[in-house]
Formats: sequence, C-alpha cells, structure tokens
Amino acid sequence: MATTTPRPEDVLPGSALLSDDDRAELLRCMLLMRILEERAMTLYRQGKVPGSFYDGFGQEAVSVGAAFAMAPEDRLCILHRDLGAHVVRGVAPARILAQYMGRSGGVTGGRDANVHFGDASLGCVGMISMLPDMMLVAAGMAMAFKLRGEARCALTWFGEGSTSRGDFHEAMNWAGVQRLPVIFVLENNQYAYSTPTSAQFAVDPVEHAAAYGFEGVTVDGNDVEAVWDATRHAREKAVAGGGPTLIEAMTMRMHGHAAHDDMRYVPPELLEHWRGRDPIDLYTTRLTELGIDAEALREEVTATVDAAAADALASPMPDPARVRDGVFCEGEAVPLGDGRAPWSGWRDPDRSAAAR
Amino acid sequence: MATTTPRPEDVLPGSALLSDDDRAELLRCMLLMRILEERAMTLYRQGKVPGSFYDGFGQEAVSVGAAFAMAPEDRLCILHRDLGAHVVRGVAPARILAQYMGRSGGVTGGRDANVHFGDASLGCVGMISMLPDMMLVAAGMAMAFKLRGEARCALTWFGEGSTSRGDFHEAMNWAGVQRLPVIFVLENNQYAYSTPTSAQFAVDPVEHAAAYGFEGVTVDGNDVEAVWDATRHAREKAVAGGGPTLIEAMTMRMHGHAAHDDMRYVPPELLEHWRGRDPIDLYTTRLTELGIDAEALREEVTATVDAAAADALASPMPDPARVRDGVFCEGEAVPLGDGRAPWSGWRDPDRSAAAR
Amino acid sequence: MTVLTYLGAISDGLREEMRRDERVLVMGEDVGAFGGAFKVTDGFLDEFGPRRVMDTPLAESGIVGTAVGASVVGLRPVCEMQFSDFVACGFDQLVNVAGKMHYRQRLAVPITIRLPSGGGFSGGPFHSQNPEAWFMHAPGLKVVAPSTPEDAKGLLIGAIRDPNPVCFLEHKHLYRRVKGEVPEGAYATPFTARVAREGEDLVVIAYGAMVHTALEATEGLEGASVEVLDLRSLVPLDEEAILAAVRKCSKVVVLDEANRTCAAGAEVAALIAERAWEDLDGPVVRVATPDVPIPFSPPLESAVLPSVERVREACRDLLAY
Amino acid sequence: MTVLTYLGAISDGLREEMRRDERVLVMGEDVGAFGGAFKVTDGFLDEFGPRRVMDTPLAESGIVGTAVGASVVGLRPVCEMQFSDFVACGFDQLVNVAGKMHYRQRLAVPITIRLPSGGGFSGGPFHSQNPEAWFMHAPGLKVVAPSTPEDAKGLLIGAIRDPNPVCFLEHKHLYRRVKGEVPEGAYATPFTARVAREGEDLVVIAYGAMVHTALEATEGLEGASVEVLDLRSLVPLDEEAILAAVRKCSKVVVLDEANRTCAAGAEVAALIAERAWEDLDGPVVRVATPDVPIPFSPPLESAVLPSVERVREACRDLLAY
Ligand SMILES: Cc1ncc(C[n+]2csc(CCOP(=O)(O)OP(=O)(O)O)c2C)c(N)n1
Ligand SMILES: Cc1ncc(C[n+]2csc(CCOP(=O)(O)OP(=O)(O)O)c2C)c(N)n1
Ligand SMILES: [Mg+2]
Ligand SMILES: [Mg+2]
Repeated sequence: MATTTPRPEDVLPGSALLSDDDRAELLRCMLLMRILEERAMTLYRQGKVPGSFYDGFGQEAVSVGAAFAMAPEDRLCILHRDLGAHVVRGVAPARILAQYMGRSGGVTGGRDANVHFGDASLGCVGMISMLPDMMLVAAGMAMAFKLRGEARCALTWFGEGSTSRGDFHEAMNWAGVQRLPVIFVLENNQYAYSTPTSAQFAVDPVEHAAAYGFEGVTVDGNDVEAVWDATRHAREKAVAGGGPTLIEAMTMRMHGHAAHDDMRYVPPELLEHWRGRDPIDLYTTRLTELGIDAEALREEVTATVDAAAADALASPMPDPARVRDGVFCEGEAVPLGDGRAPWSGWRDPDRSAAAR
Repeated sequence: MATTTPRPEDVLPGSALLSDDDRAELLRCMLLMRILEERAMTLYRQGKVPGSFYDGFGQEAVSVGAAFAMAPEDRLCILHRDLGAHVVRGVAPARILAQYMGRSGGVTGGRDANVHFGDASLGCVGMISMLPDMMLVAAGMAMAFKLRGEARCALTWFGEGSTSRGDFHEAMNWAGVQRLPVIFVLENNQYAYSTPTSAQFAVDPVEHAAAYGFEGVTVDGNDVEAVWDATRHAREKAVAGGGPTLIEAMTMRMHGHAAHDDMRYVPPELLEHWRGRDPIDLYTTRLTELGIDAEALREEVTATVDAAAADALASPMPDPARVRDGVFCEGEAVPLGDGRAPWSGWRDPDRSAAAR
Repeated sequence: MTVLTYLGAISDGLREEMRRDERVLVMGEDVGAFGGAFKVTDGFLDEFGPRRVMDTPLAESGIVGTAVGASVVGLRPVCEMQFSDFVACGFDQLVNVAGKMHYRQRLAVPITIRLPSGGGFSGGPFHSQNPEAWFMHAPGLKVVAPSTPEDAKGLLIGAIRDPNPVCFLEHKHLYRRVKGEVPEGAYATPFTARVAREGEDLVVIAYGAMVHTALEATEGLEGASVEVLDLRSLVPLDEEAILAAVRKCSKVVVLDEANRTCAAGAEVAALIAERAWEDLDGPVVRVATPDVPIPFSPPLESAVLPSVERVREACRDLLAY
Repeated sequence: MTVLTYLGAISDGLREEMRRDERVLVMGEDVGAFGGAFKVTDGFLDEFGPRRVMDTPLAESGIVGTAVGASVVGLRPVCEMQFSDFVACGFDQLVNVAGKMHYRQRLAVPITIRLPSGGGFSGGPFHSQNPEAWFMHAPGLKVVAPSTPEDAKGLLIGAIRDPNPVCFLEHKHLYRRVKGEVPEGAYATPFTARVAREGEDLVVIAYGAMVHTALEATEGLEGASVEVLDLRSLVPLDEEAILAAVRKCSKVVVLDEANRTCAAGAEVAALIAERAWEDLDGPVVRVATPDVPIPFSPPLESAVLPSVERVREACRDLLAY
C-alpha cells in the first residue's frame, strides 16, 4: 500500500516551523487567489475576459500550500487550478487580471489565454493545454539539477484525469529510474471536466507511485498546512538525493470545468459536503483561534485586488503590429530566474536548516 | 505484491489438459520457429534478405506457449520476437521466408519488412515498429468483444523496454478501467537493444498491474507449458468477464538486437546461464522422457523448412507496377478472420470446457 | 429539408448513421452524459446507451489506438478529439498504425476522427489549430473539411461509411454561426469539390470556414465575376475540379486558415503551378495565417487569421494584375 | 581539412561542441555504451561520461519533454531519435511544448533533435520516413537538412548553438555513402541555401540526399547548364536564394524525397508560383515520392523514391519545354 495519510505527529513538527507571519501569508495567498478569480469571473461576465474562464475555487490550499514549500531556486510548472502558486511566487495581481483580459500588461502580453502563463523570471514555466505534458518538463528540470549536482527541485501539479495520459507514465518512470528531485502534486478534485474517476481509472492513481520506485502520499488537499508539510518533506527528500514523491491532494472542484459548465453531472450532496470543508474558511477559523486578524487580511487583499483591477483595465490591448515577433528567440537563451519564496524558513537559518 | 509465480500445483491441472499430441505440437512449433529463423539468418548472410534481421532465438516458448492457449476466434498482435505465434496460427513456412526476402509470396507481398507482418485472415494484426503501439490495438479489439458481449479475447506481446512508452500506460489503464478481455504478455528478455533494465525502470514492470486493478503474474518464459498454462488461466478469466492479465515471461534475448549487433554489452556469464536453459532443449528432454520422438519431429521440421525455402526462393519479387495500389481500401472493409488453434482442448468438449 | 446549424447537422448525421448501422459507436472525452464539449453528442447517451456512447479516459493515443482495434474486428468507431489540437497526443497511432495498415497488410481501418478545429474566438495557441496538413502528408489517411451544414452531415456520414481512416475537420467557428437547409435521412456526400459560387474572372479556392470568408470577401467585388471553389475534401484532393476552375478563370487565390508553410494551400498552389501553369494570367496568390502560434487576445488573433479584408485586397490586386 | 564521412562529420561536430560547451549533453536510446544505433556517439560515453551521454528509457515523448525541461534551466540537450520515424511518438512535446514556448512566454528552448531519416536501404514503412514537412508546418521549430559532411558538421553545431528547438535531419542513406573535406574545429554553418552547382538553363532545388540525386541526374545533361540549389535549411527557408535562382534560370524542378502532398517541395513550388511567376519559362515541376508508405522490398522501394532517371527525365522534358 503506497498511501500514507500524514498523522498529526507528522504534521506538528512541520507546523512548528511556521511562524504566525507564515500562517498569515498562507491565508493571504489563498485569499488573493480566491478574490482575484472572483474578480476575473466578474470581468468575464462583463465581457472583458475573452475566450473561456477556468478557476480553482475550493482548491486554493493545494497550489498555495505546495508552492509555499518551494525555495527561490526551485522551479515550477503551474497548472490551471493553481493561481495561488503564481501569487506565492510573486506575480503581481494586476498582471494576472491583465492576463485574463488579454492585455499587453498580462504575463503573456495577450499571446496565451487565461491560466496558460508562467513568469519565467520567477522560475515558472507556463503550462500548455495538453495534459499532463508539464510533468515531463518538470522531470527534465529536475534531471538537469541532478546532473549538475544542485540541491534544488522541480514541482508540478496535475489533475487526476491527466493521469490517464501516456506522459504521466513516461514522467513517473523517468523520475523513478533516474531518482530525480521532482515533486508531482496530483490534485484529485474528483472530476475531469464531466468525467468521474470511475471512468478514468480502476485504482486511485497514488497507488502507481510504488511501481515506479518512489513514495506516494495522500494529504487533505483542503488543509493548507498539510499540503505544505507534505511538500516540505518531499522537498527535503528530493534535495537530499532521495528521489521523487507523488503527493495526492484530495479535494473537490467546486465550480464547473470552465465558466460555461453548470456541473449538472455532479451530485449536489457531494458539493454540499465539500462546501463545509472550504479551505479558506477552515484556515480562517484556525488562524482566528491563533489570534491572527483574518478579517483585516481579507480587507487588505480586497483592496489589493481593487487596485489591481483598475491597473489591469488601464492596460492597453497588445499591438497587432508586433504579432509576428518572438516566434523564435533572436538573442541569447535566458534560463528561468528565481522566484519569491515567502516562507520564513528560507530566511531563518535554523528553520531553513530543517528544510535545506 | 502483484507477482505470483505459478506453483507446481497450478501448473499441473493445466498440464493434465495437454495430450501427447499437444506436447508434440508445442515442440514442433518451437522447432519450426527456431529452424525457420536459422534459415532466414542464412538467407540474410547470403544477401537474400534485405534490410535488417531480427529473431527470437531462446524465446520460442513465450510466443508458442501463449499463442497455443488462444481459440480460433481470439485475436492477436504478434511482435518481433514471436515468430512462433505466426506458426501456431497457421502461417505457411514458405510465406514467412518469402516475407523476409521481400518476395511477392510473403505475407505482406514485400510491402513491409521482416517481422512486421500478420495474416489478417488468421486473426492477426501485423505489428508496427513503434513500440508498444499494438497494446492499444489489442485493448481496442477486446473492447469490441466486451461491447458485443462475445466470449473472446485479444492478446499481444511486448518487451520490457517497451513498458517505458506512454502507450503501455494508456493501454494498461484502458484495460483496467473497462475490465477488458485482453492478455498482455510482457517478454522480459533483460535488454532493450543495448539498454539493460536498470536504465529502463526502477521496479520490475509486472508490479504495475495491481495499480491498474488487475493481476500481474510472472512465469518462466523458457518453460513452454508454464507460459501456456498461465495464458490459459488468463484467457479463462478474460472470457468469463474477469478482466485483463499481465503475464511477465522471464527469458533472455540470446542473439543481438538484430543481425548487426554483436551484443558486446551483455556479460558472457549471463548468456552462459541462459544457454543452459534453452526452451527447446528443456522441452525436448521432457518429451523424450514421455516417450515422444523429438528427433523425428526435428527431422520433419527441417524437411518442411527445406521445402519452404525452395518455394520462397521460387517466389518472384513483387511487381513495381502495382506499388501504389492499396494505400486505401477501395472495397468493403473485411474484419480479421479466425486463426488455427491446434490445442486439442478446442476439439475435445470436456477439455475445452475447462478453458471455454 | 430542415434548417440546421453546422453543429446540428453534424449531430444529425451522426445520429442518423448510428440508427442505421449498429456497428457505429462514438467515443471520446465527455461525449456521454455531458454530450461533448460542444454538445455534438447531446442526448446520444440516452438514445444509444453507454455501449455506443463511450466516455473514455483522458488519453488521445488510447482513443485512436483502441478505435483502430475495434474497427478491425468489425465496429465503426467515431472518435471525438475534444479539440483538434489534442490529436497531436494521438499522432503516432493515427499516422503510423491507422494510416499505414491497409497498404501493409490489406486490413481496412474504418474509423472516423472528429477534429473540432480552427480559430476566431480567442481560443489561444492550443484551441485554435488547423492540423489538416499534417494528415495530408501522412499516406493512408483521408481528410475532409465541410463548410456548410448540408456537407457537414453528408461528409460525416461518408466518412463513417468509408472503409478507411478519415479525419473529419469540423470548424468550431462555424458551429453556431452557420445555418442551412439539410436533407432529412442519411446520405453520403462524395469526397469531391463543390463550386460555391460560379465566376469567370478569378477563382478563390478554399475549404471549411474560409469558404465563407471567400464568399463574403468577393461578394460583388467591383463588378468582377469571382468563382469560389469549396474543396470539401483534401484527401482525396479533387485535382480535376481545381484545374478546371483555373482553366476557366486564369487567376487564382488559394485561401486557408492554417499556418502558411506546407499547408493545404501550398499543395493546391504547387499543383496549379505544375499542371495549370499555361492557364495562368497571374501569380498563384496565397492567403493564409502566418507561421505563428494562434494568439489569444482578439486584436492579435484577428491580425493573423485571414480576414475578409485581406482576401478582398488580394483579389483586387490580382484582378488588376 | 580532413576527409570524413557524413556520419563521421556529425560525430565530429557533436564532439567538438561538447568539448567547447559543457552545457551540451546527448540523450537518447542506446547512445551510451552502444554509441547509438548508427554509431554517431561511438566513444562519447568514455570521453564525456554518463552525465553527458545518457541512455534514456524507450520513450520519445519523455526524451523531448525532459530535454525541454533541461534546456530552460540552462542545459543544451541534443536528443537522438533512433530513427526519425519515432519522433511521431514525441510529436506533441515537440510541436506544442517546445515549438510554442518562446512565442507564448519569451522562454527560449535550446534543444536539438537529431532525426536519422530517409530511405533507400529497405528500411520499410517505419524506418524510411522523411518527417520534415510536419515540423515546417509547426511554428517555432527550425528545420535543417545537410547534404554534405561539411554542412552536416556545421549545421549541427549551428543547431546546438541556436537558442531555439532545431530539428536536424540527417539522412541515413548518406551516412557512409558520402565522404568529403571537413574543416577542423568547431564552426557553425548559417541556416541558408547553398549553390551546389552553378547553372543557367534550369535549376533543381533540393536538400539532403536528393542534392546528390540532383547532381548526378543533371551531370552533363545534353550540354545544358543546370544549377543545383541545396536548401540546407527548411526553416528558415532561404526565399531570396530560391527566387534568385529562378530569376536566373527561369525553369525549375523541385525535388524532395518525402511523400509529395504538403511536402517541403510543395512549399517551395508554391513560393515560386507566387513570387517568381513572371520569371518562369515553364511549369514548376515537382519530383517527389508518391503518397504511399515506403515499401520494404527493393523493387518496390526504388519504384517510389525519386531516382536519378526520374529526375533526369523531368529535367529533359522541362528543358525541351
Ligand atoms: C491531452 C489533453 N486532452 C484533452 C484536454 C481537454 N481537457 C482540458 S481540462 C480536461 C479535464 C482535466 O481533468 P483533470 O486532469 O482531472 O484536471 P482538473 O481540470 O480536474 O483540475 C480536459 C479533458 C486537454 N487539456 N489535454
Ligand atoms: C517507439 C519506439 N522507439 C524506438 C524504437 C527502436 N527500437 C526497436 S526495438 C527496441 C528495443 C525494444 O526493447 P524491448 O521492448 O525490450 O523488446 P525486445 O527487442 O527486447 O524484445 C528499440 C529501442 C521502436 N521500435 N519504437
Ligand atoms: Mg480533476
Ligand atoms: Mg527486451
């Protein structure tokens, strides 16, 4: 049995490494993801977001928790339910809203759509639609780290439906046979578009990990600290030469696949159950008990998003005259840069020792 | 632990279903494969076989044993180490030698090379080079059988190296989630071209089966009755609605990947070990003990191959004037036909009851 | 005759053929309960049941490969790629297994691959591609691309009945924008070209969505009489119809929405340059999308896709040549 | 200058660049201890060690995808497809991940994909393909195809140094058949065309192995002066060199070994038909392989691949036009 659900005593030592500021930052990032996506949805309804609109409502803990465990020199491939990871890495909110609206100020300058972006200067590779192609790109980055003997790791996310594609297997096998410092975060949100897991696979995909020679763990995807801690453990192992980890985060897609999808195919009681486990509500309660002012945070974030929306709306549409530029790189190839890594552990030598 | 090596008591009931004629036929097919390939190799050295030459020397028990368990209405995708399966299904030796030589009398009439053939009228789909693409074709045939509620199954072979390709995963997952009547025979002959298993995967690939929701078994690939019995069990399960089986046949590629390959990369002692376990020698000894005249069989087969070589050499080269014909099917689509199924169980009602 | 959208005609054709031939089944991602990303198979699950309307795992190589297997034992799978872009993930099975099967061993592979293709609605680089030229360059595959509801239904039925693998390109931007009269019942449209408008001074050769662009761009173009040839089928390519149109008009604009290099339009232009050279009164003009991924933002996307204006411009210049 | 085979020149170029730039590594099936199916990397494992000469699992999507990942963090992977045919299994990663990366997010993907391609030695349908046109039709990929040892070395080094994904088509039939002088040391050959032979009456435009077919076919062709243009690079395509040659010769035969429809030759012919139409004194003649899988048996294979005779015939007819 490959699966192990972290027991409290596993979580605790990790939690001991989180300062109140860290916790506030975790909540802030989840709130920023939630409120940014809500705003983007409004802009979409107003006809200001072209194409289709995808969000990660209810899955905020998965992208925020995992990204929060990454060091500046680590590299990420961020997927379509993971806006929180962009936020953690330091992408400015205004650039995210401009991205949805196809403005010149967006991360891709209007070249790619909605969630198909990544800020290379912050160590992120933008996803492509074909799922889960980025698993191989993440494995390749990890391969380079290992070949150069660097204590860094790569991480990517993907949904449970994506595990049916051949690239899942090729990436898992590559990571296993070469013992790569890579972390695969499997977001099991119960559905792939309208397809339930029963039509996707016979056995929970976390069970595959053992047959590739590495560990598969299952965590509560709606508990941001649990996700963070499992990822932190996986990163420690990875940079120490212990190889890859498959982390399955159990969660639920609370909205339709995209804005047009009314989710008629999802049993209401299932949504009901998960609505009671909203990751932001859960964490808000917890931090309030710890004396952290969650309300203030929410107000701050709302103000940030208001300002970001104004900036994004002020950003002009891209210039068609330059539409053919950049199909090829004309200058030097510039590798990915370092990202923002807010966890205090990266600053505090003792704590970071635990993770580095 | 997905692996189970059949214990004697598993094998016995199966063996009880084999008549002396069946055993003689098993040996005859292995001998025919061996002597046909030796003859083809001679023709290759004489410059009569264009392109490259692949054989399955030392692996005869895997293709013969598995194919022998198949009923006429079952369907097969036969791979490049599996000439014995063509022999079991009834492809005439002369057509096989003509195939190697690119003659008009060959199974593909000179259109495809060496082992890339299958006689559609005998229920076989010719392999393509891309490995292991045929796994999906086999799964698709099984899918059709299941959709139509037919008690038939599909079977294909592939090497351990091929398990690294995405199509392996997509086929395994498809078979598992739809519980298809398909049998996957994994020929673990230790090498993929020059690549040892250590560079291919971290864990023996039979271990994957459980994570797809079906059984994986390991058998001695050099014991033709063991391979037959494991396949017979798998077929019974498949046609009874029990779903797929992954059978790993442990064996050794005794020749180079192809004729040009001197196998410098294989440790001599490894070859030495397996030379002592030649499937034909082992079975010859066993049948001789049972009073079957193996020598007579060998002479008969040699005579057959001599005659086949003469016929094949008499077959003209294909007519270039018709080279553009048949890119498209112009008439009706004709599905695969039934193949030869020599096992007495398909005739004897009691015995076949055990398998049908 | 009933009036249907292009999308409705595709559904209608598929439904009619499934009623007529029980060997036909549809398979793909979300084609069952959801009725497909574009609702082409809406209601099919109720009418035909899960054995003939199959939600597959998220695996395009698997969809094509298992369809090939099902077809060689007697079924007639119609596979839906959720977007044509994703066929890249099943490319090998389509090109190497399906395409080469009959030539190699005389085994027919009667499968249809439905490819919702094309741009024009801010789909971005991965939801707007026109992959047809890749398959035109892969022997053994047929390729059709209807522009009207009537042809969408007839070509789909023709594709399903064809004993070969057929790539059926259905243009997403036509789904609900185009309506037209569609005959009742099941009928197969031949894989040949169709004159969309008769003319004498110049011919625009196009297929799929670009046929509408061509018609609009050349509507009463300063009194010139412009013919529009709708190829409908790219493999087989109706060479005679193309050469006849050039013979008649002597001036030709080849229009397609795909990236320019090695596109269907390149093949048509090369064919004309070799076999109709003497009939030409001017250069063979091509209008296509430049070689860039299709950008998402509306001003960028409309700057690359062939527009009515660009086509009109090209025709004007050539007429004045 | 030393005399090397085409194969030796590829090895030499790869070795030189690996010595010069430690970011360069080779990865592929059996490239290590075995030195590659064609021995291009023979001895590399000993010289550069397993970290820079990597035997990969049997997985082309994995090879391309991990190479992309390694390249965006600073390495320069050179991937070997054991045969170019197998790139179909890594098609999506190459076309959708590598090809579109820089346009979408200004992130360079400096990888080289070595594609041993072409027929002529009874390789059959799966070991003889010429896939270049697929990649010419995929924005963001460069495509080069050398015909001589000197260019094989220089274009490979140029491909490795290029900050973009480059498909390097090395023709298997040239590996040991072609020898030539090769400069010592590391040098990059520009991605432009080269006049293989000057001429005035007719130009044959070709690349890869067909350049040799063109030279042989037109050697002293009844006193006519025939130019042979070796494209060397297909993306970027040296349009100026093509147009200049047509301007000069007025008659053109476009030759390639790939299946005819939508091949590189179609693009070249279409380019000429549009931009050099006024310079033409005859039709743009194409010689290519018909749209059939490449058959195995020698009489069948030589019936489809463009032969010296067919090319000579085509030139004779066009000269007499
Ligand atoms: C290769 C491929 N095929 C089809 C699609 C279309 N598609 C987009 S998202 C999706 C469902 C993905 O499900 P899952 O992997 O569980 O991720 P989730 O959206 O649930 O987070 C599908 C089928 C795709 N993106 N890629
Ligand atoms: C997709 C693909 N890539 C590469 C090859 C080239 N190739 C032919 S056989 C082979 C090794 C196959 O090893 P294995 O699957 O173990 O089968 P074996 O030959 O050992 O029986 C390789 C790499 C191929 N046939 N298909
Ligand atoms: Mg999901
Ligand atoms: Mg092997």
